[in-house]
Amino acid sequence: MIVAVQIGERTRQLEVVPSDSGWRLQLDGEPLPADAAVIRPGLISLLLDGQSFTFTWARDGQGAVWLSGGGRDWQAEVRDPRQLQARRHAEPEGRARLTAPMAGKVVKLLAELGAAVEPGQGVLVLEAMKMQNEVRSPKRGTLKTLAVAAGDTVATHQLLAEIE
Amino acid sequence: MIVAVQIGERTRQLEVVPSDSGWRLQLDGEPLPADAAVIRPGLISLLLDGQSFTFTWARDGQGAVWLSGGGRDWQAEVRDPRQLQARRHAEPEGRARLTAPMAGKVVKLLAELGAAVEPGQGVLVLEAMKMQNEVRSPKRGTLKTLAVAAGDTVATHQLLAEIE
Amino acid sequence: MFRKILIANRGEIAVRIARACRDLGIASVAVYSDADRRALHVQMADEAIRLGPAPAAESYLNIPRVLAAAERSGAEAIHPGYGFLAENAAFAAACRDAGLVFIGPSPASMAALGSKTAARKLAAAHAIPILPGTVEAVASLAEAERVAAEIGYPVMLKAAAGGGGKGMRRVASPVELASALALAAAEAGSAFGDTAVFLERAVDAPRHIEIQILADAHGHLVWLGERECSVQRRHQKIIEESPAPRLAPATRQAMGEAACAAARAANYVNAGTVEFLVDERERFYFLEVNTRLQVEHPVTELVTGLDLVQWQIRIAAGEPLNFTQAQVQPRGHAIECRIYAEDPERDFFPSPGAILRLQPPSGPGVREDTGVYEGWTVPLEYDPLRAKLITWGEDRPQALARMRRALSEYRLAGVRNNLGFFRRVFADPGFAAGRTDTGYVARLLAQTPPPDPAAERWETLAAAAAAVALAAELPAAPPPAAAATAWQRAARRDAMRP
Amino acid sequence: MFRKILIANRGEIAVRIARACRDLGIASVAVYSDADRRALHVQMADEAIRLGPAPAAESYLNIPRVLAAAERSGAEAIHPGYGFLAENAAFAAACRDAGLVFIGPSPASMAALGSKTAARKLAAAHAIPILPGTVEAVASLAEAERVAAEIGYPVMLKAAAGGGGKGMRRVASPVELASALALAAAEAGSAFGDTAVFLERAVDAPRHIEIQILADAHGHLVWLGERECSVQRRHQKIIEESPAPRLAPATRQAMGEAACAAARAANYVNAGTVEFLVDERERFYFLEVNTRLQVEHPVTELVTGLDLVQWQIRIAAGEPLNFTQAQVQPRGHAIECRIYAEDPERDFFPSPGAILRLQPPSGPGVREDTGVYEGWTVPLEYDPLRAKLITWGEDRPQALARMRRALSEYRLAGVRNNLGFFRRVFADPGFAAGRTDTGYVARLLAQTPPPDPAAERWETLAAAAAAVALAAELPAAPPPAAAATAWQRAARRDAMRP
Repeated sequence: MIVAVQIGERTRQLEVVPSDSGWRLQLDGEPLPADAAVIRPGLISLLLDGQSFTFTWARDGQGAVWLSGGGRDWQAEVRDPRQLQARRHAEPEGRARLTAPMAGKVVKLLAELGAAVEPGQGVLVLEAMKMQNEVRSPKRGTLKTLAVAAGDTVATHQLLAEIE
Repeated sequence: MIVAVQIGERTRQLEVVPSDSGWRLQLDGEPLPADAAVIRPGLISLLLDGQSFTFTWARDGQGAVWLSGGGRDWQAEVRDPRQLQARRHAEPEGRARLTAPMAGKVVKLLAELGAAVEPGQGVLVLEAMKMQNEVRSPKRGTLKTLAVAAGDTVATHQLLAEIE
Repeated sequence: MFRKILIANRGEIAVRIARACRDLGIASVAVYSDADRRALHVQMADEAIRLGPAPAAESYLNIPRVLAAAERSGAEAIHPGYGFLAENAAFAAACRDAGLVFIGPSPASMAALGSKTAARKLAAAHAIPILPGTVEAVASLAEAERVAAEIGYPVMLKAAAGGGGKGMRRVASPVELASALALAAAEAGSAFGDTAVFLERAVDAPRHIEIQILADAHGHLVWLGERECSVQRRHQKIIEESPAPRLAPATRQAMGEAACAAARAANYVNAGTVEFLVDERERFYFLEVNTRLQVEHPVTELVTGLDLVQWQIRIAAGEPLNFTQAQVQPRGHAIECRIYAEDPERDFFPSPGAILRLQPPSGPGVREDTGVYEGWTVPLEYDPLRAKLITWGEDRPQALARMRRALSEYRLAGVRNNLGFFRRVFADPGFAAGRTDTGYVARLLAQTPPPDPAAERWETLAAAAAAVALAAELPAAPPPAAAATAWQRAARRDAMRP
Repeated sequence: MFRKILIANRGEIAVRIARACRDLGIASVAVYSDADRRALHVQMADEAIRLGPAPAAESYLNIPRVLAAAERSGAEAIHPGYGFLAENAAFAAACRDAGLVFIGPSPASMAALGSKTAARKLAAAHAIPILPGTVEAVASLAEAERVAAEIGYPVMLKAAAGGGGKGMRRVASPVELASALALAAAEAGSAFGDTAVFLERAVDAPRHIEIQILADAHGHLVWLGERECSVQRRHQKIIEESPAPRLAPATRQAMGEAACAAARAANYVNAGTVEFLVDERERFYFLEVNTRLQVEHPVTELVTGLDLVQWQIRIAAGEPLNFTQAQVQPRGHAIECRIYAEDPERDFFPSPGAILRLQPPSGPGVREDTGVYEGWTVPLEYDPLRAKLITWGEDRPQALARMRRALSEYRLAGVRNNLGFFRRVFADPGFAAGRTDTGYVARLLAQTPPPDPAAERWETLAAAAAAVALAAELPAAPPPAAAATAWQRAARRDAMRP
């Protein structure tokens, strides 16, 4: 099985094949001679060149994978071919999706559906734990979709609006 | 849904019905006005008459349920009607099943298949963590089944032998 | 001693108090809002009573409901924790009127110290150093201009009823004063319902050092060393330690005596904290008294060996302190990190959500006071403090090394948090050298983080771990050929992305 | 200081040592057998090297393999932990010969103290009290009869090479002596490959108290208070505390000085423990020296504030102790419970298996040193020690109260364990009064446990919790009518069971 793991800007291709002792790994086409063990669900141990790397692993409701290990944290996007096939294809060129940067409550809408927006213009105000935060448009365009209303509670990464 | 929960010698009948706020409970036909919440898988909170009871819950490979709460531990057998229907019926009268009291290795057999055994007579020797322990017959009878051989590794509660 | 105590709080401090009750053989009663039915403090207490809906005004801040819960449970005393009703003199009085013991100082002491101007006046009257400025709230712009000119710019405007940085303004020159005064008064009015603002000399990048005091009802009063709390973001402490690095023993002693003088002047009983500003020449100035348990009390517990929550309860029950000032012998060094669900990359903005994975650190010298657990979805309504991580060491380097170790062991996924920020702090040579003041966080964030030579290797193996986890989780793989092809398409598309 | 240390052990002590290495900025190398690929110590160390198959003889006890791992990893020193190779003088010598630092005493010191008769001889030569008896192994039945008559019955026979109660026999009267001697020698021969047995006066239900010592390579030697270790089952300690309850300060002082004398006589360097028997009149007798870190070292760490593992490493690296005997100031009280996977109802027989649920306690004054985690299947091959739970308090009652609290918070499911037994001990007024000796466990088990008035209520709600858990877990319920009928049949059958 081959999966693509994107961390930050970088995507790595990993091939994972079950073997007698656990898993055989290829990284971007090159063998990665790590001894991999699933310690329990959500906990993975890799031994490579005698070094020990232990990771916790969890997937959130939006499909992002949270990894921690060695006093470091990453958020990854992991795609396997089947997910890929089922996945809606890339967004139409030029459409920007505004998603919630954190779970919270929509306090106020700052722009109406169909309105023209400028880069950096606030589209709505999200409140969490008594602090308010403006969600801004990344580009110039028209507010094509407004997926929430004032008073709605939203989850992290939930779609708020689309600008085209 | 109605389940039977056996702890020690005692079996309680519990009816569990989903409700708006969580679950409604009946204990042996009487309402049990507890506010029950599944905190997360394996962790249950019950509030009854203002008192707080929190339990961890886990089922082992042999189907026994391990419960802990309030500095107390219980091992329970939990049966729901569907399990009950699928379940093999009570053992034939007079047959005793010898099961492994702990996980370990069978070091030695002390009686042969078909042999007559006395109450308290050792049937085999189990070793775990460098200590040896004799598994003894609870009754007089004949060794009808011998499910393991010397050198076998066994899990807790695994069937070792039957005496009839 | 009490038989039952109601804990009028939530989160880690409610759990902490429930544990102290259990240690003393006292039954504990938790209260909870609808957002907190599954909260840890409900599980840890012996009893639990619902207060009301999620908003604090209808639950944790609702005095009649808290008192009704106390009556229903048969509790004899109420511990308010910190925040919520902890510094509310009206609540303390309402407890007393309902025949309940409020575990904290008397309403009169709280009132005497509740407003910053009242506390300044009390300090000034007892020869405790305060920053030059007005003792009362400023009555007019003209008065503000006159006093500011007298003490010299920059000056600070502060809300008399204030806290948390609201109604606070730094004024660098006379031209800014009028508008700053109007803004500060308006902010104070909307935040505290009181527009009173006073003025004092501004100290730039001061150190923030506080003294823990403990007083019983029999006239015994001790101070339990100091805590250095200068590392702050948005005027809120995030790291505290004891003893303060770089503090002369004579200064420490003088501050302890000043704190005791302030407490004595207010007839203070129970645990309290006297806060001071310390300038670069190590002159200290009284700031305010927190008439309650502090978030950072574990730091003092670890160095003094005293359980402050147990002592709060024992004092409220009328027990005398069984030790003297001379017997207070701090040992070693303790330091605390406040673990918040917040995003340091977005100006520490709160980040609520589900805790998908939580593996707290452990081992020698590590204490964790937590209010959360794996699988808990943190409600949006309350403070984003999740847990406190505290380490102790024979000396400061050992305490810091253990904190570094604990931070490296800590796993918390599902909510953005400040663990990575703390890891950076504890890797910073300036912090290790004790060069902290209230400007520390801003200075650190302005620096480029030092390169991590192992970053690439760890990231690669994290990607490999994710792939293995996915492979182990999936029931079976699709036909390899088709998969590879589909993957290659995806890889090509990824490669073309910016 | 070392750059890299190999930890020649597993379980909680390997995790403990890895943490000490991290605190000191030293890379740690774990070793593991095939049964331990998923063990916690492999995850906690910076590096990990496979030793061999599961049996200890082919892995943790295999000196060539351990040395090969050290060479491969580039480690400069080896920490042996306790058990396995920790008291093996040949291993210490092999390390030295391989150019590795063995973190422990010299092979010569280990040899001088390794046999009980050699240690007795050394003690006797330095005026350290020993129990009357033979200093050498008994040469013949005639000699045994003569010495036993001299010192008076009852007497103990003990294997010179012994440990763990093997080759040990109590002899109440002359008629038993011949057969007991034969049996003890045979047992000693099969257990240790050495039939040598010596004889000493038997002390019935003594207390078992030990002194922790620490010596550097520069001639500094200190003792760090005592540990009371009388609560034992199958001759193995399960509860240890410091200070020992009911011990006169003068006795403590004399024992500390005797321990130092023994260490000095053996040119001892690094951490060690001198064990004593204390009789009902508080006379103490030298028993033996454990030339390694003890399982129960955290008890001493909590009262002295010293990190013994860090000090072992620092001493091995040639650092001098930076404190004097006068600066050793124990504070408060600490107590440890050894959490074993064993069944107290079956004579504490080991009970391996999968850890289905593990929720360790936390909060003020609680330390847990663990070698396991939820989801881990404990291998059959090694010691059933899972974790150590240690609490500290301002005084003994507070330490005990915190242990009671910690035991009530601890959740461990899937393996039978001794938590329930500890809960009983900590509820026992005799234990709270400090009335412990080596007969304590047997006496407690012979008593009927006190009734638990809340037992019925908790059991009922446990049953309800199990039902709710099942209901929440199942996708959907069957038609109610059919279910009820099926259930009623089952209930009737249950009702008819004996």
